[in-house]
Amino acid sequence: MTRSLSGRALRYSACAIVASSALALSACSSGGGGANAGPKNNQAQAQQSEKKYSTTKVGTAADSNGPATPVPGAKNGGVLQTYEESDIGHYDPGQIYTANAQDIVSLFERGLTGYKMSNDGTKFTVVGDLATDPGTASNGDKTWTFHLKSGLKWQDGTPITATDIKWSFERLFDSGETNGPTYMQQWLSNTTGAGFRKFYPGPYKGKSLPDSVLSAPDNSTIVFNFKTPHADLPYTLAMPGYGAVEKAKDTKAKYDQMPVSDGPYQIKSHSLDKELVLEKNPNWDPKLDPIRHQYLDGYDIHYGHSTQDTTQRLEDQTGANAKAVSLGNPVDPNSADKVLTTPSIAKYTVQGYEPFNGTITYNMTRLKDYQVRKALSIAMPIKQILTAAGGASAGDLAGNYFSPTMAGWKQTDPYGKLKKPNGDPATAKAMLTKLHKTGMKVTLAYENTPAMQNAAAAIQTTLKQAGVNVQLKDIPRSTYFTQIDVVPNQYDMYMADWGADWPNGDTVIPPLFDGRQIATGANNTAHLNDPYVNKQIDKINAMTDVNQSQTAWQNLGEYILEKDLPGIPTYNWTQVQLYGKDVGGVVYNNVLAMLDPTRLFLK
Amino acid sequence: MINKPPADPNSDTGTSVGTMPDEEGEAQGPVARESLSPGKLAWRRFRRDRTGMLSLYIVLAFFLAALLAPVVSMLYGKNPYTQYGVNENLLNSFGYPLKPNGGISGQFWFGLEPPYGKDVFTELFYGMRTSIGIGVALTILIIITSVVLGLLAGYLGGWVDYVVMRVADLLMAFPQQLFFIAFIPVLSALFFSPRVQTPTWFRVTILIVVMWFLSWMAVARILRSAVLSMREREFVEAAKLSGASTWRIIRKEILPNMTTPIVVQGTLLLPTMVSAEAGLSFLGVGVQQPTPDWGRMFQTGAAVYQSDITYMVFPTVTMIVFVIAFNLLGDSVRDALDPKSAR
Amino acid sequence: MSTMTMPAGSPAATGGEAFLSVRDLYVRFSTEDGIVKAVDGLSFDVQRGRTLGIVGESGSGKSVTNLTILGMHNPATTTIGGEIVLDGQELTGASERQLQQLRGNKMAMIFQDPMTSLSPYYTVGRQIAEPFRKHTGATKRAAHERAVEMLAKVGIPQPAQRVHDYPHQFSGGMRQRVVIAMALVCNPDLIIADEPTTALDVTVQAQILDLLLEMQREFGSAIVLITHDLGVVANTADDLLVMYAGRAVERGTVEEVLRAPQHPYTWGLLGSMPSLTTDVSLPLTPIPGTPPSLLDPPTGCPFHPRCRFTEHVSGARCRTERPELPDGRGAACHLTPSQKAELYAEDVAPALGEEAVEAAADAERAADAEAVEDQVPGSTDSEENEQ
Amino acid sequence: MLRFLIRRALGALVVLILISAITYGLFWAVPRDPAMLSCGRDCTASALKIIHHNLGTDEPIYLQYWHYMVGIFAGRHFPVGNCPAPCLGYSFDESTPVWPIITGRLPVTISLAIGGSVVFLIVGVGLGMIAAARRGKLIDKVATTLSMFMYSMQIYFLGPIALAILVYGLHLFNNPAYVPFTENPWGWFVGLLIPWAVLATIFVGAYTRMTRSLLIEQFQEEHVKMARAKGMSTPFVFFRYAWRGALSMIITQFGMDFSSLLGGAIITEYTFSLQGLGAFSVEATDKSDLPSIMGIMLFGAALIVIFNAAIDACYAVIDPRVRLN
Repeated sequence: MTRSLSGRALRYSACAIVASSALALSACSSGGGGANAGPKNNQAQAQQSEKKYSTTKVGTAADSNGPATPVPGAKNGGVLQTYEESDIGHYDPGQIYTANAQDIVSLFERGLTGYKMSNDGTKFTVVGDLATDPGTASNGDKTWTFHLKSGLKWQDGTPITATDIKWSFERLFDSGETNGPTYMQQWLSNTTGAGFRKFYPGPYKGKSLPDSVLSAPDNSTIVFNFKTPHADLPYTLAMPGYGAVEKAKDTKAKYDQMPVSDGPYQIKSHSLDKELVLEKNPNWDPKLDPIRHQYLDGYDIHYGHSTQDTTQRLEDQTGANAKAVSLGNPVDPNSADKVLTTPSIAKYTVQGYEPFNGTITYNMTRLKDYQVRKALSIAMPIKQILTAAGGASAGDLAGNYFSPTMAGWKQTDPYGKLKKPNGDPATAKAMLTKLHKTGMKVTLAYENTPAMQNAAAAIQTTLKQAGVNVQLKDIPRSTYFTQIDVVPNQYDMYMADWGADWPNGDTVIPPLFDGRQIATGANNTAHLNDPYVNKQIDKINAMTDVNQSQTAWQNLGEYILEKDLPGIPTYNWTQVQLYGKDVGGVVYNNVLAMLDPTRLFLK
Repeated sequence: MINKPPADPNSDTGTSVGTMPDEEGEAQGPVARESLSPGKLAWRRFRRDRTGMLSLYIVLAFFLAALLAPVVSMLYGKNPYTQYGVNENLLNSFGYPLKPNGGISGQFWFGLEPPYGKDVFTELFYGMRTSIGIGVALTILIIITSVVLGLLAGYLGGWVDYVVMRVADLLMAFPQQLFFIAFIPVLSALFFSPRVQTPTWFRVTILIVVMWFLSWMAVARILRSAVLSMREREFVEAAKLSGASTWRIIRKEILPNMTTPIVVQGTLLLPTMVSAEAGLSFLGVGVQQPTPDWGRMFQTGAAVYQSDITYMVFPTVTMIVFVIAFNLLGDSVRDALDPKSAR
Repeated sequence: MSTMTMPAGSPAATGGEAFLSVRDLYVRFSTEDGIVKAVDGLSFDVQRGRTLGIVGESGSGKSVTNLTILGMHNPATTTIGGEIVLDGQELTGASERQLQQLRGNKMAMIFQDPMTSLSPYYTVGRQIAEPFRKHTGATKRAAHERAVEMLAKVGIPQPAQRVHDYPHQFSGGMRQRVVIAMALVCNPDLIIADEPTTALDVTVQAQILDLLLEMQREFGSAIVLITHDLGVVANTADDLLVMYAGRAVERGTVEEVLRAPQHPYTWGLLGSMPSLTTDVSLPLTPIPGTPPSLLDPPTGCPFHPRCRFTEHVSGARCRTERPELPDGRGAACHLTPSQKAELYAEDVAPALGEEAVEAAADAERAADAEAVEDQVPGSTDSEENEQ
Repeated sequence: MLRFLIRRALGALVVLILISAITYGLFWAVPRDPAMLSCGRDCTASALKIIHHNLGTDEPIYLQYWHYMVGIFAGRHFPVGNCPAPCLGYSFDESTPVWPIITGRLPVTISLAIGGSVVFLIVGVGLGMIAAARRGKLIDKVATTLSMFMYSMQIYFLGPIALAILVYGLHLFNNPAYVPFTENPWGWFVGLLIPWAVLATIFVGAYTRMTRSLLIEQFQEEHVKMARAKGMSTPFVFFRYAWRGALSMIITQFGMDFSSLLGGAIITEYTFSLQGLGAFSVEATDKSDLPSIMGIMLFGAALIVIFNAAIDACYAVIDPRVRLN
């Protein structure tokens, strides 16, 4: 509603609905922003091809041993002040899904697996976090076994047991747990949508999940039994939404505000929407944690700071501002120009991709004609949409549905959008004239923020030149996604974006384009239902070789874009962040799509 | 009379101490000659108030600018909708003008608006047109409401007065700004099919109606008490005794005598309403893109000022001048209409 | 106006030292509209124990005169000329501090509206005691007792209780009594009463006027009574000054002025005032026109635009030449005394009723006698020479 | 006096009940379903039903309103959590009752309101008094011009400009931030200095103008002239008589301004990232967190009503006409 909230608005809303913890295969490490920022947009292709790709691999038991690789030059002590946009609200692991929440809770909540990042931020390894290794699959990837490290303790000193872990998954079925990811619940119950809630009502009424689904045969062993193969379970479990909860201390709603820590820090005090104070967790053992450090004495996380405010603070670099960071706030898009072109400020920036890819999605129930969609796509001014979001600092123009963070990503551009990013209304008009569709009315729904208003107005202006009468429908930010998710709905196009939960196509193509998942509240907002696509999805899902499936997803994505065109890609999100000059160990974590909080120290 | 307040300090420069009355040689002043109507007298008094006249010219200039925005746009050869920056490659990759000072040039006198490079000069004219238009509409609505309710409550008294005043009390207890930001967006979304763009006129209507709903009470109270004091005055008593109808008394006796408070309240209300509308647009609940709006220029300005401070200058300076001019005008109008009023 | 150089008429010398003496007083203030000549060359005297009535329409400068005597004009915008001498002390140049010592002490003022001239926020006792404490240095207790005493004097029943009441708890007449108590608390030698009864009911008016006179007898004060109502002065005042457009136009004892008014303006005032003795069938005749602007008063006699008798004066003297108010009894008018008497008797008095006709006839005879003396050439020519 | 206060209190209660009913009714008329917001990604009709039940929004509107009103005094129990009295609703967005959110945010808003008011009262009223006392003099002209200029200021450009100059340009201050007074009084003071100054600037102009014209009006009052005619000294007349008369209007205006500030200075809090009620109300409307909006609205209205009653009580103290009638 207000200006500075809006800078971040798009991301927030998107995150709230979409998952955002993806594994980045490419990474921009710190510095140099000022130098490449300007021409980045024009040379998107060239730049990206120069980027170092790193393989993400599933690690070994040895990788899973602590302590974490030391950060060069790290010092101990001090309390770090961080300034964040708004309180993440939920601290119950089961409610964690947004990027900001994932980032912050990673300081005090751990799961069975996690991503271990190399010090330069270019290599990620899925390792056992609470578990001794990233899991052992059997029975054709249908049964997975994890063992807990020995000596793990909750912040109150009681040992972490397999019972706690089992409880952590059971409680996700409770009707109160509505904000977290639902992969595990669906896989364990072998249902789709919210069907898992009928399968099992949660443990609070005394019933547990049968051992045939999830069992804890002893204090340190946990076994998952699925009906279908799930080769990428280690990735899934690395989502902070699957963090562990101490059974004896689980007080439902109250736990959401005061969770029990198993990480290096614990909550000292929390005042809603204002401040979260973290202190060292004395019962955390660095030798049992391959991912996190405990350099700082604590964190003082201040909520309620707009991107404008944090940008101003961190540009300032004097006094207390030199010792502060914002874990989640990007540079205010309106100041990015100044930040990235002033060398003295640009020095203290880090940049990287986020797993999001924006599209203008067509409602195929209404826009049935491929040729019409093609004409609209050709006219679409994707550069102006990017400019509205903040220009070069907000992202790179996209040629297809995948973000460069995806495994097996290739740049393609079947509609020539990268060559004519301002749209080609003349060609579009010629096409529409041939179809006798000039003057057609098309409704565009957008989220009502200043940036989106700008973008929508730009689309309206450009498409008018193509002979299309665009009707703009602004929807309040808070209900945008619930409104465009309705089937059927009255809109012809919507601005949407999608971020993969992990860097494999199976968190992009099936949710967005599986024709059997057209339903209110589901994510196939284009209502694409192509039998070929549906068949391919099943085929690729059955693959057990992750490398093979990655290529297959990419190819299927290209097929959908070229043959079905359920939406025209706009841009891939990037993020620029500033930090105080006295803060060390600052690395942009592509998985969290924010600063990595677990390795920071004060110089 | 001896303690008549000194000339308004702001208008002292314009006070014609020791000069002779104006060219017609007619005398006027505290003791009026019968030949001059009160309105004419006030106008004469006003004409001698240089600050007042200057404010009047400025205010008229604003109205003229608002009215003639399309003419200005035609003469100047640009409009506030075209994305000149995008079309003519005048912006960097962040959407800021390449030229210094917000892209001010012989072609774009006030520069370009980030991020698409719309023309600020015409945007400002059209923006003022929107904001002033809404402000004028609100002011007229509020004045009409207040006059009607003030008359009803003040003249009829009794339960009518009681009801009107209690309703006013009730509405005054609503947190105004919160009410606006909570309801304007929601109401704007009503009544139109999701297929059709909500027309700007409807948004503006909703904005006006919601703001009007919680803004009329203060003026109505003032006018009511004016009516109350008038009701007891001799000429009204006399009219009553002579058997004049209520309507006639209101029309012939009371309304003409309420001109002063009405004009003064109206003059002071308008800038308040314009800045309130601008404030709501600033909060994002006012007029939407692509309709140019003064308040939304502040929203943009406050967002981009770190990189492009120039953009902020034009809406800010014009707003300051507008508010000051209107308030000075209001003061001068009151002085002219009611020379005994103190300030 | 170049009248500053003109000789000032001196007031009637009715014997005794004047307690208040105003000489050639000019009051001008600048407004946005120009300079207002509120008082223009005014002179009068008041003795201890006597009451001077000042009569005139609103805007004639009577209230301004009295505020000026108290020094309560705004110095920033007001220019004062001439002199005001109170008991030998020059007031026009006096400092605010000196004036503060005099106000409420040696000279006191009673305002028109008792409803507004008392502060609603303090008890009447406190408001009465304030000036007493200030001017006499009395203790709080003594001042309080004095307040009770004063309330009793002005006829407030149960003064010991009512002293604690607030003004809104009193009726209008009672409040004016409180105001009088407040004005008289320090036994002032001069009381200026500005329309003290205008805002009151007729029955109460008489009571208040009686009270004023009673107080005057007790304290021996001089009173300046400002009013637009000739009826009020008729019963109360000893001397009378008629003001028009910031100037005195007629002066004399009450008896003289009311029995044989000499100025057409005074005639107008009488004509516009009903009288108990008048035949009810006689119409009231208002003065035509409105009072002149003090920003730009008419040339010559300020009353000439409204005067019905200008054609009786030779030439355009009424328009060009300012008539002077002679010393003592007299009027500032170009009509000769015999013309005045004749016109009054024939033209004006009949409209005022029988009593007035008789009085007018007496006056005419007297004037005729005087007129013989006036035939002596040169006695009235000094003014003509100035032309 | 007591009867007056009781009558006033009852009137205030009626106003509050009406406001709550109107607000509740308006929210009910609004076609948006708050349940959708907490329904998450895979929302189904049955899930929606559960949430409706959890929030108590599956009942008819009059029952909901009744429960709401009862909850304020007796507390409520939702399936999602407990909401002890005074229960102004349960924010499903924040997973807490609304009342603790409001009380948690109140210290910020109160600090801002009190500090700002102190500044604008002292400066604004003081300047107005000086201007009135020295009417027509240079200082009056300066004060009047200054107040007119301040009067034209809007917080949305003044705030950013103040930050740009004082914080980032001259480095005179750190970023405004709220530190609890009880923790660090000096930090509290320094942290809020700029917001106070900016907030005060907006109000100073209005207060200077108002005070000046009220006092000059008072100088024309007969009873003030009378006090002069009694020979009372100029300061005595100024403070005891003129000022006393101007006071009630100033108190009225101040009461209105202060109660609306306590309801949240929306733009100021937002500009300076202060987490008070105003910022919360923006967040809540942004997220369509209806229980929270409803709660703040009612809280704000209650403040206004309470302050109006307090103003009336003040009248009774300063004005015997009110007290004794």
